[in-house]
Amino acid sequence: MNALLQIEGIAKSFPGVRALDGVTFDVNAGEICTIAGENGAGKSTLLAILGGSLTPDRGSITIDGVRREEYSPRRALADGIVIAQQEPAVVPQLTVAQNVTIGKSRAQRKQVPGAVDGVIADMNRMGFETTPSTPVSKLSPAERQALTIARAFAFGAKVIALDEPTTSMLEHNAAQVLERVREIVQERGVAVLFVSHKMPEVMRVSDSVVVLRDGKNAYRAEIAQTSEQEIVQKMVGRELLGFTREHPMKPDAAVRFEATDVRHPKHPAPLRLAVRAGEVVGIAGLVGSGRTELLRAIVRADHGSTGHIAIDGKPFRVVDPHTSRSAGIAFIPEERKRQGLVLQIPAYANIAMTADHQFNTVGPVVSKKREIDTATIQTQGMSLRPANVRLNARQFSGGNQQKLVIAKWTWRGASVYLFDEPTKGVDVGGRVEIYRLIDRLASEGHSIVVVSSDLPEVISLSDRVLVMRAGRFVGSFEGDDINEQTLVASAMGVAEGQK
Amino acid sequence: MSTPTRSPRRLRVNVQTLGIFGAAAIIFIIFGILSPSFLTIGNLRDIAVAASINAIIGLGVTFVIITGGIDLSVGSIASLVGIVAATFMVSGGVAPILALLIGIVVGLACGAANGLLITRLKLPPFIATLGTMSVFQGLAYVTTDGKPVYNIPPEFVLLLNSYVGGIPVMVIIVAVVGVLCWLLLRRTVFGENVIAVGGSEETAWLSGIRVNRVKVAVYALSGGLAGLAGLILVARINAAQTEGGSPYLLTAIAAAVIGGANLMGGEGRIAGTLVGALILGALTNGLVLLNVPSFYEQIVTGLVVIIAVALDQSAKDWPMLKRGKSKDDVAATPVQELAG
Amino acid sequence: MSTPTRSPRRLRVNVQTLGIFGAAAIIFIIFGILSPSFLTIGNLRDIAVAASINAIIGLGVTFVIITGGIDLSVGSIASLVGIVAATFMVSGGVAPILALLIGIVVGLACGAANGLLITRLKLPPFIATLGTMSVFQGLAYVTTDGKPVYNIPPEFVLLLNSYVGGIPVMVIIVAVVGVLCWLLLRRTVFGENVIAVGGSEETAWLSGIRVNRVKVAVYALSGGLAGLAGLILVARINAAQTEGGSPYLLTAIAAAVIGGANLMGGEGRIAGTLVGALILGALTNGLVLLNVPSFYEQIVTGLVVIIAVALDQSAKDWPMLKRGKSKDDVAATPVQELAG
Amino acid sequence: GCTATPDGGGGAAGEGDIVSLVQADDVQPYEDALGSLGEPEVPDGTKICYVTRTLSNEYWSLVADGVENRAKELGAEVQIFAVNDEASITEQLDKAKSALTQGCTVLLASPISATGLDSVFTDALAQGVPAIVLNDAKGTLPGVVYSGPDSLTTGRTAADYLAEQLPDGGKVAMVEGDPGSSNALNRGQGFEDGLAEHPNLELVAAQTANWDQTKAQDIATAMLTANPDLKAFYVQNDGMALGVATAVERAGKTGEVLIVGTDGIPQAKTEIQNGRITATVSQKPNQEGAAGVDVGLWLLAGKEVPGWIEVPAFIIDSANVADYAEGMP
Ligand SMILES: Nc1ncnc2c1ncn2[C@@H]1O[C@H](COP(=O)(O)OP(=O)(O)OP(=O)(O)O)[C@@H](O)[C@H]1O
Ligand SMILES: Nc1ncnc2c1ncn2[C@@H]1O[C@H](COP(=O)(O)OP(=O)(O)OP(=O)(O)O)[C@@H](O)[C@H]1O
Ligand SMILES: [Mg+2]
Ligand SMILES: [Mg+2]
Repeated sequence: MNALLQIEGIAKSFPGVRALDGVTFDVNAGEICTIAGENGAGKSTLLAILGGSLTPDRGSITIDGVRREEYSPRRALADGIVIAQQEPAVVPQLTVAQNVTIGKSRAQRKQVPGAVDGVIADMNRMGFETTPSTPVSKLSPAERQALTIARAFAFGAKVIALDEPTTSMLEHNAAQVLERVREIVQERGVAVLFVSHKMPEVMRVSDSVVVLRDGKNAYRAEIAQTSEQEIVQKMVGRELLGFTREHPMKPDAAVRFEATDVRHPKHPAPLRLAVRAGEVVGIAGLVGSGRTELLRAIVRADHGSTGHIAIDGKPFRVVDPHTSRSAGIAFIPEERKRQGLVLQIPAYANIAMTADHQFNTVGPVVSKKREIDTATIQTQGMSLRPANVRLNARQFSGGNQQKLVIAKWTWRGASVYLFDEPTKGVDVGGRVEIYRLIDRLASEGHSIVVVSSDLPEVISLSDRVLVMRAGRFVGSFEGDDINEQTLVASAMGVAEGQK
Repeated sequence: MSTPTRSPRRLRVNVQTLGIFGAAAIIFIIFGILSPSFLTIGNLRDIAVAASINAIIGLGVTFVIITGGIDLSVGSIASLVGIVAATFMVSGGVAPILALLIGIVVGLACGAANGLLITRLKLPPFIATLGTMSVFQGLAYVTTDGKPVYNIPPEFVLLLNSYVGGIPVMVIIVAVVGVLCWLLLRRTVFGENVIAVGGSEETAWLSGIRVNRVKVAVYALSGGLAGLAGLILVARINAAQTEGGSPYLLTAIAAAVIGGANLMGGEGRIAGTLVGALILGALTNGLVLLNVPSFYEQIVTGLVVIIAVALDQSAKDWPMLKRGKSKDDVAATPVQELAG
Repeated sequence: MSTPTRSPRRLRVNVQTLGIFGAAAIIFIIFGILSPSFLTIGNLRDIAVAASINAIIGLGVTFVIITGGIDLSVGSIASLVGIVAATFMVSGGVAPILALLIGIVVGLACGAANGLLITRLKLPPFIATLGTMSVFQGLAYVTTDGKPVYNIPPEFVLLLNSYVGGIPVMVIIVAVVGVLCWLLLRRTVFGENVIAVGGSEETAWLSGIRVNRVKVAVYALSGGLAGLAGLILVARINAAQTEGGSPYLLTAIAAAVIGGANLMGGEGRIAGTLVGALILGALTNGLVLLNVPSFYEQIVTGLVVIIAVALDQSAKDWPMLKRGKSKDDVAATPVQELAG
Repeated sequence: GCTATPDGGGGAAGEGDIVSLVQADDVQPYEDALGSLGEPEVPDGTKICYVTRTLSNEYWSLVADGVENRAKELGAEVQIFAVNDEASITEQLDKAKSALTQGCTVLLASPISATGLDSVFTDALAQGVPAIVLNDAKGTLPGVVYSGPDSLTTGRTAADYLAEQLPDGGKVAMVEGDPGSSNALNRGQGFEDGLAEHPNLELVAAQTANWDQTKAQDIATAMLTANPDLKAFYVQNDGMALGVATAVERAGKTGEVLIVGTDGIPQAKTEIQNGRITATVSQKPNQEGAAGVDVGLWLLAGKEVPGWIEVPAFIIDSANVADYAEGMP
């Protein structure tokens, strides 16, 4: 019998970029097929074509033996294809229920009366509690992702594509979510295309894997017949050497960055954070534990936050992100698209956004050339792809966009770097590069804070890990105490971490 | 994140609405104190009547604004519809009821034309409706060589400008239209789609919403209501003036925005728009009662509008909702920014 | 994945600009064919002069629009500044040069006031400037009790409304202001910040840009330029009219939007705005030369504006350039949203 | 057909005794009326209300002055109601309504739309409040007195004057006001009717400048470009005429190309003295206002009044401008 979904020779180019170049593979009903590939390999583009929001230059898509003629989201949905976007495609102004039924005709809603309850139930099974009347504007990124995943199955789709569905989730959440997805797949015999940069979960959930490289499918295998190393090797095209921390532990180094009495309107408890020169402090905690708020309060991103900042013992008057910038604090925010970049302007302009007068030539006139050169040099060190800072920020894939956000601060130089989820949506190769970057900054004697939901990441980077719960520090771990069990336990409050 | 105890959006809406309702209340009370005749039934009725045209146009514009668009042609549509309907009745001897229907259809058509320009030619709504604003106005002139149409049949006037049980018909019309608009926006799939398109056009489109149809529909609605307003105008002044509608353009949009419609899209409140129109009506009326010279009247009006909306904003201004409306709220509310 | 061949953005800007330039060219050619006297030096100069006020106001508005705001008070500011400066000269016997400076300062102050209302009171720009529009207009009335100011000193008129080497001073002013605006927008940190704020306020804010300052500055600029326009207006008609500026509100914004300014923020072109103003000027002039009856004039103007911008849009619409401008188009390319 | 509407019109017209005092088809110049009816006296509690258009329009503020001065002269209380936008008919209607509710005993008004205030007039008359229309929008409602010129004649007067000045004819152009406004329509109509009687005058261009001085200047400039042999401009108000004068001056044709304005505002007369404007069809705002006040008081005193107090428009040019040096008649 024919495969449920047949993708044949799909090609798609963007100005100056060939995103897809003859991708061909099949997916059977009841199969979870991972599409692996580096940032920019073309995964999202492929899914966009599958979902009808892009039309391929060449190639064809066949569902249930029927060849797709017209490419539009309506058509795709009618064919029973649902894409759970990499950027959760929800309308904040609408409620959870409305976001489930969005785009469905009254008739369709009648056919599946239990749709909303089903989604709520699934979200519960996935470990996220919410109500139909909750406005989506009130949901955390993780909850939004869960909603996008759960609703994808709500209206009896045949092919569901999940594009990096767990980037904002903690391991155990993600595990729970994907567990539920597996169940559903078995129950209903649908086909799932799965995109993720988290290799462990890829190995765990998928039945088979397709590796895209430079827009071509470079590898196809049953998970059972392959290994993580194998897949990664096919993705990056070379043996990937893992990351090992190089910056020296300096337990005796002087405290470089100290934030005291830090309060955020959402978590009024005062917090104190001190980081030594050359130290990497990881901050772990459940979603909503107030990690992002801590960082935002330090740089005074939100109205009503308070605190005192001292760097190398010298107090700084920090009242808004501007003064915090001048004090030498760099903040790399969690949601790069909305908070880190202006998508419709060139990469170099984004990078130069943190400038005061550094690029001025005569008087107030800035030199674009200098901006471009600086940006180019900075991003070369990070192997940005495509390596052209004149492209608009939106033309870069997730991982590379993250590099742009970091470059925004590195060219300028700061003494303190606050990273919020620095490798969200970044591929294995890219992660290692970013880890090295952070590691280098540390060995240069900067103070680093890394908020991350990715525990292995926290563990491999940090000299010290602080755990947050409900807006407070509930644990502090060093050396051998830094391991998944203790951190998770402390984060969930099962065992109190030793002070 | 723990389950929200009660729907915060509801709450927020209430706070917002309370904000502008509160402002309105304050304005009425102050005028009431300053001028004894202000809070009399008769005068309040006058205010309601005076506000009705802005209210009706404003309701249509509210839908447009929620989709993130703007409709600058409503004034011209009101003028054109008034002239056309009047000509049909006076020169064509068409029955009032029929003329009324024709008028509304013309309004819908004009609006639909706007919608098509915006969706098919992909014109920015500001430009499309700026263009049609002057096209429709021109058509109004051409219809009667710029001359007003007098001798409107009394039946027509009665139809829209009389009393039912002591309540002015046009106030009843506003009430009915208001309720219908609320139902349409908050209780139908179409309403959801309107908000979705305004909240995130891409999401709407990717979810299979026919973005173009939704847009065409809201502009048609806006045109139809502008047409209705144009007919009421005719009934009020016993004549159709070729430029009769033009003064309502800014005031009607103002009513919507004062009421909380967000020009960046995704937000708008039916009740708010009605209150916005009432505030404007009360201001004109009250300042006349207080015999404020017309020059100062403008200054006061401007200041009051600013203060009223400032109150509304501050009502929303408690920390969680800090970066209240404004662009990034649509992109994402602070709550989301703050989520760990 | 092959490395990009060349910068799409550069290209896009050019084509965009070409789009509206092309449209302008077509308009001029058509008029030139229809009316022999249209393309004469003298007439082109008249058009440039007629376009200058819209151009100057439009340039300021362009900055405001790029930040995602709007300024409805420019017309009133122009009126107020004209009245104030004229009163100073005529009643106060102040020297023209000084009056000119005073006028511009008043304009800057009015604009800054707008900026403060928007940043401090968090008012939507539409409301804030709608309010000040009527406040400033009221102030203009009050200053002279609604009466125009005549007998403007000839020196003042000469200052702004004479020729230098056969070129009208106000055209030179437009050119200079245009170049300065271009430098300000494209070649200074301030300009980069303006674009950043318009592109994503949140990003700008977190990057350490003083968003509020940028906004206040932008509205002050808009007010200052509106003031300058008001002074030129006085020089043009040898009088200050209390409502002299009001006709320019919509037309100036139109010039900016025709020129490619995106009311959703983040985009705007100095050259485009100037062309936009020229198109409007050419229309008024050309239609008079062809003696198109007033009624039809409106229709034609509307249609031409629509067509011109449609051409501009389509120029952007060939695949390479799909993504870019208006909210729709951003939406119109999911992958950019989906990427990473 | 007057019926109860939220905008008034409660009492059936004709019921009030005022209406019977008004001799609908009797037309008298103000002077005659004043002669025959004598100085009016002011009963206690008289409150004269004038609902005008925008006071920023010099002409209406002069009419308002006329009303105020006459009322003061006679010692009557007076209140002016102005709108903020020449086009907002309903704003005027709403203000007229509250004027009446505020107990005016005499209601003067310059309706933006000829019938726009009828409902209020009907109420006024029913309550025994005289209703008088000042200038331009002569209505049809029985019992409402009109004080002002026949607006068609203003345009006609201009045509005749130009015919005089240009014995061997030539091309003329007209600069119009807001396309929809009654003044623009009547003056334009009158002018064209007038030209019809002077075949040697050819109307080669007619364009609207929306009462705007700057736009008038740009339009006149273009008209001169299009018709180098243009002989004269008829401009529908003096504000625009000032703009046209500048345009003509810049074309270096001052004196060569005649300019006839309308209204007779002081600045226009100054320019007539300077020779930059040829003439203006002047109206008599002060007299219109004063006449309105008197008519109101006469009616209150139960005197019979003509339905139309004619305050004719007349030509001011270099010949007689000196007689009208100050303000307006
Ligand atoms: N890639 C995209 N992302 C988001 N929105 C888009 C995209 N492409 C187009 N749109 C929006 O959707 C509209 C086109 O989609 P839509 O389905 O409404 O077209 P349509 O099928 O012609 O609609 P209709 O069936 O009502 O005529 C465009 O006007 C644009 O606003
Ligand atoms: N809208 C766009 N315009 C131009 N180029 C684009 C656009 N969207 C994506 N690209 C390019 O197409 C290529 C594939 O992008 P895509 O988003 O599919 O990669 P991806 O595999 O999803 O990456 P990631 O793992 O970071 O999500 C990249 O080089 C990207 O720069
Ligand atoms: Mg977080
Ligand atoms: Mg992707």
